[in-house]
This record gives sequence, C-alpha cells and structure tokens, in this order.
Amino acid sequence: MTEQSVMPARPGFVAGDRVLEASNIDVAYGEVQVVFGVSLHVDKGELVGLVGGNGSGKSTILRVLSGMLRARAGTATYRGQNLNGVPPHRITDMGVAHVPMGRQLFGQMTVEENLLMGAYLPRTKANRAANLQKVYDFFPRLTEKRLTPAAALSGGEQQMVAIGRALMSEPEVLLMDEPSLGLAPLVVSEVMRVIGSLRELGLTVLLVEQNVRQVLRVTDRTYVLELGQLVKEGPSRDLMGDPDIIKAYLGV
Amino acid sequence: MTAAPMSLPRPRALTFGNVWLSAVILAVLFIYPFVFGKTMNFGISTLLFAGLAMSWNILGGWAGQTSLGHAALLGIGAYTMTLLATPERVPAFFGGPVAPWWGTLIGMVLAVALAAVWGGLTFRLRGSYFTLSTIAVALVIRLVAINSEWTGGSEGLFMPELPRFFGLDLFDRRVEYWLAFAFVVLTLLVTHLIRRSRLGYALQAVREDEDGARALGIDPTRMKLIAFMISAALTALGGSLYAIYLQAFEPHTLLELPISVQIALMAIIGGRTSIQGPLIGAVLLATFGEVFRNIFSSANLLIYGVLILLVTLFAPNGLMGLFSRGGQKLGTAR
Amino acid sequence: MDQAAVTAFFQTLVQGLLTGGLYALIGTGLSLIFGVMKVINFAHGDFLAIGMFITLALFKTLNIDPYLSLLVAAPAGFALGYIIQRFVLRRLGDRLGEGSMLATLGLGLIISNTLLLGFGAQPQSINVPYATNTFAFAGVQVSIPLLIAGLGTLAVIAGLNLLLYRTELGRAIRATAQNPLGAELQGVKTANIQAIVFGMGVAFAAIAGVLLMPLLYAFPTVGENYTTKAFIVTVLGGLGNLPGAVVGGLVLGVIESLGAFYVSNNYRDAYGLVAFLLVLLLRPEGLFGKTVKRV
Amino acid sequence: MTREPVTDQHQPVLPELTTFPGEVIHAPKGPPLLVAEGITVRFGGVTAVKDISLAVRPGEILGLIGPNGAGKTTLFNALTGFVRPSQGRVTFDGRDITTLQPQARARMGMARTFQVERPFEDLSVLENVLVAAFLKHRGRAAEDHAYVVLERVGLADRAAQPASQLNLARRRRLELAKALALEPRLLFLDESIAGLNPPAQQEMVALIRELARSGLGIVMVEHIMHVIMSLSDHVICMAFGELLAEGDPHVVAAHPDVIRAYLGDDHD
Amino acid sequence: QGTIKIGAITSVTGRFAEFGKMQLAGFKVGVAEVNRRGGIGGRKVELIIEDNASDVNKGLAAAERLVNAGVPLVINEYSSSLVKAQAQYLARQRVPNLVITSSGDDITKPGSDYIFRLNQPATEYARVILNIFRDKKFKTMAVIAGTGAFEKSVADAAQVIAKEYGINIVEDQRYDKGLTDFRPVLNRIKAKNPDGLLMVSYAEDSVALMRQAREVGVKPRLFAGGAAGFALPEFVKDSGTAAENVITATAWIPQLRYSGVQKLNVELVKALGGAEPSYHAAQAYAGVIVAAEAIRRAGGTDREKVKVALNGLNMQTAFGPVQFKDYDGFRNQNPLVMVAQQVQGGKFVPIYPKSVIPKAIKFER
Ligand SMILES: Nc1ncnc2c1ncn2[C@@H]1O[C@H](COP(=O)(O)OP(=O)(O)OP(=O)(O)O)[C@@H](O)[C@H]1O
Ligand SMILES: Nc1ncnc2c1ncn2[C@@H]1O[C@H](COP(=O)(O)OP(=O)(O)OP(=O)(O)O)[C@@H](O)[C@H]1O
Ligand SMILES: CC(C)C[C@H](N)C(=O)O
Ligand SMILES: [Mg+2]
Ligand SMILES: [Mg+2]
Repeated sequence: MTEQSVMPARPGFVAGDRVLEASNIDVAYGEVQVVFGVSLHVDKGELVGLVGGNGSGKSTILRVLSGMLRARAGTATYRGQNLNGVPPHRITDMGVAHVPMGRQLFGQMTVEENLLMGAYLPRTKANRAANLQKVYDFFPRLTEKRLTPAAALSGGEQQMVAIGRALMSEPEVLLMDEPSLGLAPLVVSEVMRVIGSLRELGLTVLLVEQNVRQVLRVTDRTYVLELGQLVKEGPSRDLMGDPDIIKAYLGV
Repeated sequence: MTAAPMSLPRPRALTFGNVWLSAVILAVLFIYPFVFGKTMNFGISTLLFAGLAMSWNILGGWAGQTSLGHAALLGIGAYTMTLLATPERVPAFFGGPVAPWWGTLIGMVLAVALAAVWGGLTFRLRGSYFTLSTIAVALVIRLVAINSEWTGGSEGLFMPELPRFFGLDLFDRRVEYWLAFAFVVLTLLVTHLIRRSRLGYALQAVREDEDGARALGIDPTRMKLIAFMISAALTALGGSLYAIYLQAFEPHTLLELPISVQIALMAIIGGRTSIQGPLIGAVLLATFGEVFRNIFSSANLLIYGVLILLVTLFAPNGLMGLFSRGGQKLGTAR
Repeated sequence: MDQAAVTAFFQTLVQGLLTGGLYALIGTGLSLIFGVMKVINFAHGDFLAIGMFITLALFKTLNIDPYLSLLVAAPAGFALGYIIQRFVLRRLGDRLGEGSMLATLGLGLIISNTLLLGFGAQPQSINVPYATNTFAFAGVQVSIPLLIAGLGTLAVIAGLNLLLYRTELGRAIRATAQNPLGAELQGVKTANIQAIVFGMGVAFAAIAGVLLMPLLYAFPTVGENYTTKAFIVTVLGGLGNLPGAVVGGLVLGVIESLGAFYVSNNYRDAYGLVAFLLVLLLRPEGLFGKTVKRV
Repeated sequence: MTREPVTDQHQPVLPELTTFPGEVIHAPKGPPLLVAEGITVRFGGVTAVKDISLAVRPGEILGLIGPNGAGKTTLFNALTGFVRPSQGRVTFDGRDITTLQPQARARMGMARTFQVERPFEDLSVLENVLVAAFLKHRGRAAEDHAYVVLERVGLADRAAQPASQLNLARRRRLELAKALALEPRLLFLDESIAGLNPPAQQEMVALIRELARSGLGIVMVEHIMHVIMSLSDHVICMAFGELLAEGDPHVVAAHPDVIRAYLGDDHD
Repeated sequence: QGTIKIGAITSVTGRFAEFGKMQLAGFKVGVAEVNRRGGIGGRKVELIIEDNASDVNKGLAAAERLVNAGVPLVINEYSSSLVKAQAQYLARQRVPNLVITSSGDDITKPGSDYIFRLNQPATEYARVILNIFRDKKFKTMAVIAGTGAFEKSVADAAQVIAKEYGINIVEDQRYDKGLTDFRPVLNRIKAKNPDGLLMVSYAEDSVALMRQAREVGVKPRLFAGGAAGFALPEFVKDSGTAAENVITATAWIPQLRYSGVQKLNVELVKALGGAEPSYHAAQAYAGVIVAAEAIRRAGGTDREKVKVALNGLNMQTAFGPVQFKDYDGFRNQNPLVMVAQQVQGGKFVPIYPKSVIPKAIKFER
C-alpha cells in the first residue's frame, strides 16, 4: 500500500479557517426530534471526530451537513454559506463529499464506473485519470474487481469503492459515516491510515466512527454526542485520558 | 439494556383489528335498501365491487401481490355458474342444468385450481413481474373466452331461468342485494380472521421481505398461494353473483383489463394495508361517480383519474391510511 | 417449398420485423422509464395517444404532414414527461415503486379522458397519399410508412444507446437509475436527470404515435392496447434492459406476424402473451438480461 | 451418532456440557449438530467459497473470520440455504439438507440474522417477533412467547413501536429476537455486533454467551477481533474462499498467514 | 294532464358517444315531429334520456331510473353488450323495451315478450352482401371480422348463409382490438385469392383494413364491408382511394324510397348542425315515432297495454316499415331488409336492393 498523497491537495491550508459549521441545530424525523441544539465546527485541514452511542444522532448530523436533511432550527454553513435547503448535489459541488453509511453504490455499474461517477462534477474532470489511478493504488483489491458490478462485491469491497468514489470528487471536506463498518481489521487500519494521510494533505475531514479508540488516535479534535446532545468536545489526545470516555467507550 | 417494568400494560398484537368500524359500515349497508329502495342496481353493483375489492385485497394487500388479472377469476365464477345452469350448454356429464349454488361452488373450485396453477408458476416472480404476469394470464383467458364456441364466444351468455334459492327469486333485486350484502360480510369476516391469524402475519412478512420471511421458516410461495386461492374463491363467488345481477354478459363486459384495474384501484385507494379500506374505497368511488355523474358528464372518468392521483400523492396508504396512526411513515427524505 | 410459399414467408417476416420496430420504440421508452426510475408506467400508451392526436390535430387544422409533426410531438412529449416527473411523480419520494403504478394509471385516465373531451370518442385517421405506398424487394412488398417508422425507430434507439453508454449524461442517468441518493451525493442533479429521462420516455412514445398515425387510426383510449404491448416487449427484453427492449420488440413483431399467418389470427395477441409468460417463468430477467443480486 | 427423536415443542435437549472456564467457552462434547463437507460455491467464473468443511456442536460458538470478500457471507448462505452450493454436502442433525430451502431449514431449527438487518418495517416490534414465534406456537401462546423473547433481548419496552423507528442497536436486537423466537438449535449471526458502540457490544456479547450456555450452537461472522476472541470456541479463517487457518482462537490469531491476510500487525 | 314521458337510454358519454350524438339528434327530430302533430291524444311527448356512459353498470342504473320514473317503455340504443343486460333487466321488470340500433341476433332470438327490435339483426347484414355475391356468381369468399359481439354475429351468419348459397368460405379469421396489423391475415387471404372478401369491423378498423389490403395487394372481385365502420362517412373520407369500389351493407340511406325520407334527412342534418347523419340517427327517430304510436294505440301509459300495442303495430316510418314478428327463431323482430352501397368516385352510391334504383356495381377485377 502506497503511503503517498491520495489526492492533489487543494492548496491553501489555513489553520483556524472555519470550513464547516453547525450552530444550534435541531433535527427531527417527522414528529420525533433526535438532535437537540448541537453546535460544531470543522476548520480547514482539520480531522474532526464525532462519536457517540447508537442512535445518538451522528449520521443525522452528517445528513444535515450534506443537504440530505434539513435542520428544523439552527443553521449549517459551509464557508459562511447557509446550507439549509440547498440540495445535496449543490453541496457536493461546493466541495463537501459525503460517504454515507450503507455506501449507496451503483449496483449494476462496474467498480470503475462507480469511481468515475465520483468525478461527475465538471471541476473534477481535469485530474480524473490520475485520481482513478491513485484510488486503485490505495485499494489494490479494487483493481482486480475493476469491471465487476458493484452489487457483486463483498461488504468490505463495497466500502472501499464508496471511499474511493468520494475521493474522486476532489472534495475540500469529507464527511465519513462509519467507513470502517464491516471491514476486516487489516483494511480498517488501512482506511484509518488513508484518512490520516488525507488530513496531512490538507483535506478537511469529519469522521463518524464506532471505534472510539481509533477515532481518538487519528483525529485532532473530537465531539461526543449522547442522545442527540453534545456532552463533550476537545482535543482527541485529552479525551483519550478522560475517565468518562474511558468508562463509556473504551471499555476495559 | 432497559427491561420493561412489568407493571407496564403489555401491548397486544393478536387482535381481529377494528371490528367496530366494520360493524358500523355493515349497519349502514344494512339500512341502505330501506332508505334507497329505488336505486337497488347501484346498491348491488357497489356492494359486489366492494366484496370483490375485499377479495382482491387478500392477495393484493395482505400478500402484497398486486394482481391486475382478477377479471379472469370473476369471469370463471360467472361463466361456470351460467354455463352449468343453461340447459343447452351444460356438459352432458351433469345430466341437466346444475343449480346455481352448486354451479357457484364448482366455479369457486375451478378458480382455486386456476389460482393454484397460476400462482404455483408465477409466485417465483417478485414484485412487478407478478403483476405483469397477471395481466397476461387474464388476457389469454379473455382470448379463450372470445374465441371458443362453448363460452358463447364474443356474444357471451344470457342467464337462463334459475330455480328458487330457499324459496327466493334470484332475480328479485332485493334478494340480490342481500346476497351481495352477505358476500361483503363474508369477505370482511375472512379478512378479520386473517388479521388475527398466523397466516396474516406470515403474509405481511412475505409482503415486506421474502428472504427475511424464509429465514423465519415461512415458505413465501406457499403463503402467497394460500392467499391467492382464498382470494380466487371469493372472487369467483362474487363473479357468480355479478352474473346473476347482469343477466347477460360477454367477454367485453366481464374479462377486460379495465375491470381488473377497477377492482384493484378501489382496494388501493381505500387502503390496502387496512382491513376495511377496500370496502370503503369501493363504496366511496361508486358513490362519487354516481353523485357527480350529471355534473361532470363525459369527464367523470377524468375526475376519477384526478382522484387516484391525489390519493397516491397525499394518502399513500389509501384513504384509511389518513386516519390510522401507522399510516404516517417517517422517511429520510427532505 | 414452392416459390410462392417462400415469398409469403419472407413477406410475413419482413412485415413482422417492421411492426416489431415500432414495438421496440414503444418498449424502449417504457423500459427506460422503468430502468431509471423504477416507475411502472401504465400511462405509456396514453402518451403514445398524445403523439397520435398531435399529428391528427396538426393535419386536420393546418394540413401539416404527419412526419413534420414529429418536430412538435417529440418536444411536446418531452416537455410533458419532464413536467409530470418533476411536479407529480417526484412527490412520491420513496414510495415510487407501488405509487407510480397507481399514479400513472390515474394519469392515463386523465389523458385519455381529456383527449375524449377534446376530440370525441370516434376513431379518426388521416388520409395521406403515401399511406399505402409500397416497394417490392425480391418479391417482398415493403410498406414505405412502416419502413420509415422502422428506420426512425433505429435512429432513435441508436441515439439513445450512444447517449447512455458513451456520454457523461448517460452515466449519470444510469447511476441515478441504480441509486438516486448515491448519485445526488456525487453532485448529480437527480431531480433533473429523472425528469429528463421521463421526458425522453414520453417523447419516444409520442414519436411512436406520430409514426403510427399515417398507418392507423387514433381514438382516446387507444393507449390501453399499446401499454400492454409495451409491457410484453420490455419483459421479453428484460425490464429496464434497453438493447433487450429492441430485440423484444422485433421478436414480438415476428412472433405475432408468423403466428397470425401460419396458425390463425384469432389468437394473435396470445402468441405474444404466451411468449411473455414463458419468458417471465423461465427467464424473469428477460431473454437477454442479467442482473446481479445478493441475499 | 445418536438419533434422539427431536420434539418440536420444547427447548432443545441439552447435551453434556463441559464447564466454561473463565471467559472462553470451550467446545462441548457430543455429536455435531451441523456438518458441512467440502462446500464450494461458484458464481459464474468466481469461486466465492472453495472446499470448506466445518462442524458445530450444541453449545459451541464457531467464529468465522477473514478478509472482506473472503466468502464468509456466501458460506453462511450456503449453510442456511439461501444459495445452492456447487459442491459439497450439509447435514443437520444427521439429515442431509444440502438442497433444502431456507424455510425448511428454519423449521428444523436453524436460524439466522442478516448482515444488513431487515425488520418488517410496517410491523411493530412485537409483531416482528410474533411472525417467528408462530413457527412453534399458535394463537395467544405465540404472542406470549414473542413477548418472552423480547424481554430476553431487552426490547420488551419497545414492543408496540414500529420496527422502522428503531435505531441500529435495537434493530440488531430485534434481528436476534426473531431468530430466537424460532427456538432454534443452531444460530447464525452475520456481523451482529459490527456497528454497535462498545457498551452495546458488551451487552450483545453477554447475550450470545448466555445463549451458547443454554445449549445453542452458534456460527458467527465478525470482524471485531476481541469479540471473536472472547466468544469463539473454534475459529475458521477464510481468504479468497479458501481455508486459511483453523482452531483455537488464540492459535488462529497468532497464525502468520492470518496476520498477513487479515489482521495486520497493529490490530486491537 | 302533463306530458307523456318516454324513456330512452343512449351513450351520451364514453366510447360510444359518437353514436350517442347521432341518436340524440334522431330523438330530437322524432319528438319534434310527434309534438308537431299534436302529441299523443293532445298530450305532448317528452323523452327522458339517460346516459349509460358506455358502461354496463351505469346502463343498468340508468334503466332502473327510467323504471322508477314510471315510463311506459324504454327506447334502447347502440352497443349490444350494454343493451343485452339492460333489455334483460327491463323484461324482468315488465317494461317494454324498444331496441333501435343494437343488432346482435341474440337480443331477439329467443328474445322475450317485452323486447322489441325495429332495426335489422346481424344476420341481415351478412345476407345483403351474400345476396350480391350469389347474384354475381361468386364461388369463393373470405371473412375477416373483429371479436366484438356484433362482428361475430355477422361473421357467423355469413358462414350459415354461404353454405345455403353454395359459396365456399376459404378463410375466416377474427382479430382482436389492439395494435391492428392485418397484413398477415391479408397475406393468407391473398394466397387463397377469393372472389369476395367480407370485412366486419367496428368503426375503428375499416380504414386500416382497406389501406393494408391495398398495400398487401389482395385483389378479390369485390371488397365488402358489413356496415358499422364501413358505412360511416369517415370511412370514405379517411381511406381516400383505398376505399374505391368497396361495397357495404347499411341499415338506411336517404336514397330509400319510403315516404318522408328526404324530409327526415334534411331535419337530421339540421339537428346535427350541418353534419351528415348516419343510419343510427334515423333509427333513433323511428324509435320515437314507433313508441308514440304504441302509446297512442294503447290509449295510455300502462306498460302491459303498450306491450300489446307494440305487438299489433303495422306502420310505415321514414326508416322503413315496422311490424314486430316472430320468425326463424326471432321474437318481436321487425323484418327489414338491409341496403347496400358502393364507393364510386369517392362517394357512396346505392347498389341494392332494387327499390333504391341501384347503380351498376364496379368490380376490382
Ligand atoms: N429515517 C429515519 N426515520 C425515523 N427515525 C430515524 C431515521 N433515521 C434515524 N432515525 C432515528 O434518529 C435517531 C438518530 O439516528 P442516527 O442514525 O443519526 O444515529 P447514529 O448516531 O448515526 O447511530 P448509529 O451509531 O447506530 O449509526 C435514532 O433514534 C434513529 O432511530
Ligand atoms: N451473487 C454473486 N455474484 C457474483 N459474485 C458474488 C456474488 N455473491 C458474492 N460474490 C463474490 O463472492 C466473494 C465473497 O463474498 P462474500 O459476501 O461471501 O464475502 P464476505 O466474506 O462475507 O465479505 P465481507 O466480510 O466483506 O462481508 C466476493 O468476491 C463477491 O464479489
Ligand atoms: C354496427 C352497429 C349497428 C352494431 C351495434 N352497435 C351493436 O353493437 O350491435
Ligand atoms: Mg449512524
Ligand atoms: Mg459478509
């Protein structure tokens, strides 16, 4: 596995430069409110983790940030632009890529076509071939399955395609929902390494994961969500030593 | 892990469903002839279609298999009973005309047999494929009826004189109304029984996820077959009554696709996931058509189309879905 | 076999193929709509009827040649489809599968009854001098309007295939077909893509209607029959399989033609229906289809 | 092999169990419930599973690991009847079931969960389980049984809720509840724990352990190594459809091939 | 004393509405004429027209409304499929039913005491054409017919009559509604080269049939249509040259030499706003005249008396003579000959029977 850069970095890494921000958002499915006044932000080049119990609302927050859901109250902004009501495809074009849980692949299209779909937007066309090669370099398994319909892949293989596809869109921010779900340990390490190297390249990442230990290990900062409310946030290194966190998430 | 405090009232799953609603509806239908004694034809045809929609729904709603071929089963009921009752047409084997009630029973048996073969072959297909196969099978049966001599071909059949049924004149519109009423009661009863039974749950499981059902020991093909056979038997019964009501019918009034579509639409508009939905759908649609007959004149089917569109868009679980809690499903969509 | 019998065979075959070409066009539209949106379009025949009536109206009022009315009918069909998808079917959200069947049944009723109000119930045809023109090729009579229809079909279908498999838009269409949410997340404006596809499907039906008009007659409920044919064609070819729909159309045309000639016309529709049932039972993915499914 | 008459009406007859020392359950003695010999599954040109044999005893937990695409789910499907093996033989309780439909296997006492959980969304939680409870019970008894199972997996307080509204952890429990309501003798769990947060994982692990203790044979696929290590009596590691290593969990985990193909060297 | 109300059912809406339009015009002219002559015993006549929406159930409901309205008799309309059920129902209710257009033999064969038909049954449609074939010494003929009840009646009758006349039917093919491609059938027929070709179709298919026949190159000595689609003015207009020399049966034409025919034609044209009337309009007109006469003779609106009066009728109308007889298995059927006409130079000209001063028939070969 190559340790080189994944994508050509989008130039202009500026620490403290706010890229994505949610302030005081409430989200509900029908009548049932599941997110309560959550505020979080991701700065340029940061790798931020979002962890919490099952059903605490992590995926829901990501959906708001990528336009799949609309917040009932509060605002979500990308570089100061309000995202509320902006359709997902516009948000992708702005530079926010969402790797959703459940992968959302194009089942009857080949792996390669799936990846190419990641570079659908006009602004991504120039480096398309090079990016494709880089994705194959990261996931050699996909090279073998290049012409296989995505539906025939194993769960883990599909996850690789989903990540690869998101990278093809040369995003500024990646929203990743449990990218390691269902992956073999070896692949999980690889994925985490990839995510780490994304950050090094100046990509901004918001990572949702069950595996709190790994999240804390790779991210700069982490938010902890419980029952739809933020209960903790801080530099990941600090949280790693936090007794509450150790008790609730890291186990023995 | 939160275990339920044992004091909490335990919810029940095994119930007959909303029996009271059925009772109210039946009461209204019971009163009808005493109030609208002059418009029995409307009443009878509405009741018959209500019963047919209920019968359809056992397959279409409970088993989730949308059939657009029920006209064929209706036809089998109508044709069998009529052919066997007609002295010139009854096969020699019977040695003379067969009483309509026996003819009806034979028609039901034939319909069940057809459903068994038809379902046995097509239930391996899923979703829309099954629907398409029902269209095809029904159209083939229609062609057979049209092109065969023994069915009266495209000129169809006339209802012969029928013996009295427990002293009742089957051609008396009042008698026909009560027969149609009994038909509705029967279909409603069957539906309530299914609601409370193992079959009912197996059917719903199959409707939602066949593989999931198989993993729980349910044979989807078998369950769908059972539903189909019950539905077929009831539909044939309705067909027999319909034939008596029409007194003259032919393939073009009985076996056409629009008849199948009409039956299905009534059920779906009323609400296929509810018990009384199809019944309510049929009654409302018929009434609507009758009330607006003069106002919209030639455009009355246009209104029907608009209605269907509105229901699909704004009442996904049918009209009944608007009133039940379960009707509103949460979605991920914006 | 004597010469006459051989000629008769080829005559029947050619006519079957030509009729099949039209079936293919009708089926392709339906299959496209199903493939991309999982919409079971029960109004397909009614869209075809719209094409017929546009041609009829233009001919009867302005005496415009039927083939010229393609210039009106195709864009009109597209616009209609676009609007229907964008403002009606889209509202069905994730209930599209079942809901669309109903919604399109409703739309079909609305269309046919609107045509009824506008044009009356009686069948109408147009009288163009070339309606019965033929040319002979090796003893086989070929109807010129049917040939035009066949070539038109070929052109439309070839264009569609180029679009789907050779262009960026095509890939986006296929992606939207398989996973609208996934496509949206790649930056595809799926609402627009779906509306375009529905528009194209309707335009195909309308084009077929135009091509039919010199040959046949139009009446408001004419669509019902074509809808059934369209379903047969798409199932023969595999629902959602576009090249399959083309072959399915030709196969249906030939089966019907040969069956009617050699067996009997009485059961003409049954030949297609039985073929349809056999394919459903034996190869539900269509004669040529293959899709990957996992438990 | 003893051919004890199997009565459908009560809990499986418990075999002689060895005691469970500490955390790890060791394989109980007794005749195997499920035996698979030389299972091979091909899809067109792809061989997803190649010549795998295994056996599961009552009370035993068999862990199935391997890289993504190794063929674990496919093997699962072959064992539960959802795919037909191209070669090989599966016997359950001494009976050849290689060609039996999934529903028939379920009725014999084999239950499974799906890697992507699939509740009947229009039904309530209780009704979901009721569907399964009907396999061995009728009428009210079925309902009572369903309720007992719900209590056992800790979903009783959600009985009336529509299944579509459950979160992932509860959906997983519901999956399990449905399988258990069948009163199976053998349970197949395909990644039932993946995606759960650590506390929920702990609960699930405890539950599975308890089930095995009651005599259920369990086959589980899981990528979370500490779960596999703490639960399995026996581990099979597959790669590219083939057997890579097999045996005691610690032995397999230490196997160089397994480390190279599956674990990597820095797993936790 | 108010008006006398007579019931009538027709297809005001739905797929038969075009015929309904013709019949409404006929009703209007008929009612006007009756009232102009002083009505019935000084009372004006009023027609209660109910729409069956071209649907069997709506038709039955319509019939019931008329029964409830207490009409002495019901005039019944176009489509055999609908009329059969309505007529059966009315007979059971003991309401006389006067059929004016639908032609399925089985409506009056065996019929019922309460069902009367003033128009020709399907058999006559076939007979008139086969009479011409026989007169011209045709040896062979072929039949193409739709699968509607009417088409079947005519085609089946043709089989019987051909046998009687010694004409050999070399091909008898039926087609269903649908994407109507007649070429394979026409190819078959072309191979058999019959002297005559009888085509029975509802309105829809006549134009397509003739066009495709020309295209395929079928060449019998005569193409013949069994009324319906072939008798409509649109047939000639829309088929253009393909229609030339086609003969067709029809129930009534203005060239008939009954008294009042010309006047009726003029009034029908007026009632239709200038459009050319078809025979359905004349039948509707006759229906009103006959109904009024029966009520007049019955001396009131008692249904039984009206029934008896209908039985004893023997009158002349501009549609033709009317007398309800039992013959050949028919009951209460008006025995009336059909007319035949041929398209010559883009126009219908009468060719049969003698009473219309026929033009010479032109042959294809
Ligand atoms: N489409 C939906 N309709 C209704 N409720 C939903 C829907 N999706 C999620 N929920 C509910 O919203 C709450 C938050 O769900 P969400 O998926 O955001 O949690 P999560 O933190 O991502 O959990 P997990 O770790 O299980 O993925 C849960 O209670 C869930 O049941
Ligand atoms: N229906 C199918 N058609 C073609 N290939 C298939 C099919 N099902 C599975 N495969 C292939 O078989 C291989 C094994 O897949 P399987 O799902 O069994 O893997 P797995 O071990 O469960 O992986 P994971 O841990 O990622 O779930 C994969 O390479 C997959 O592409
Ligand atoms: C041609 C028409 C006089 C036939 C009539 N409509 C019928 O159905 O019997
Ligand atoms: Mg989540
Ligand atoms: Mg798997």
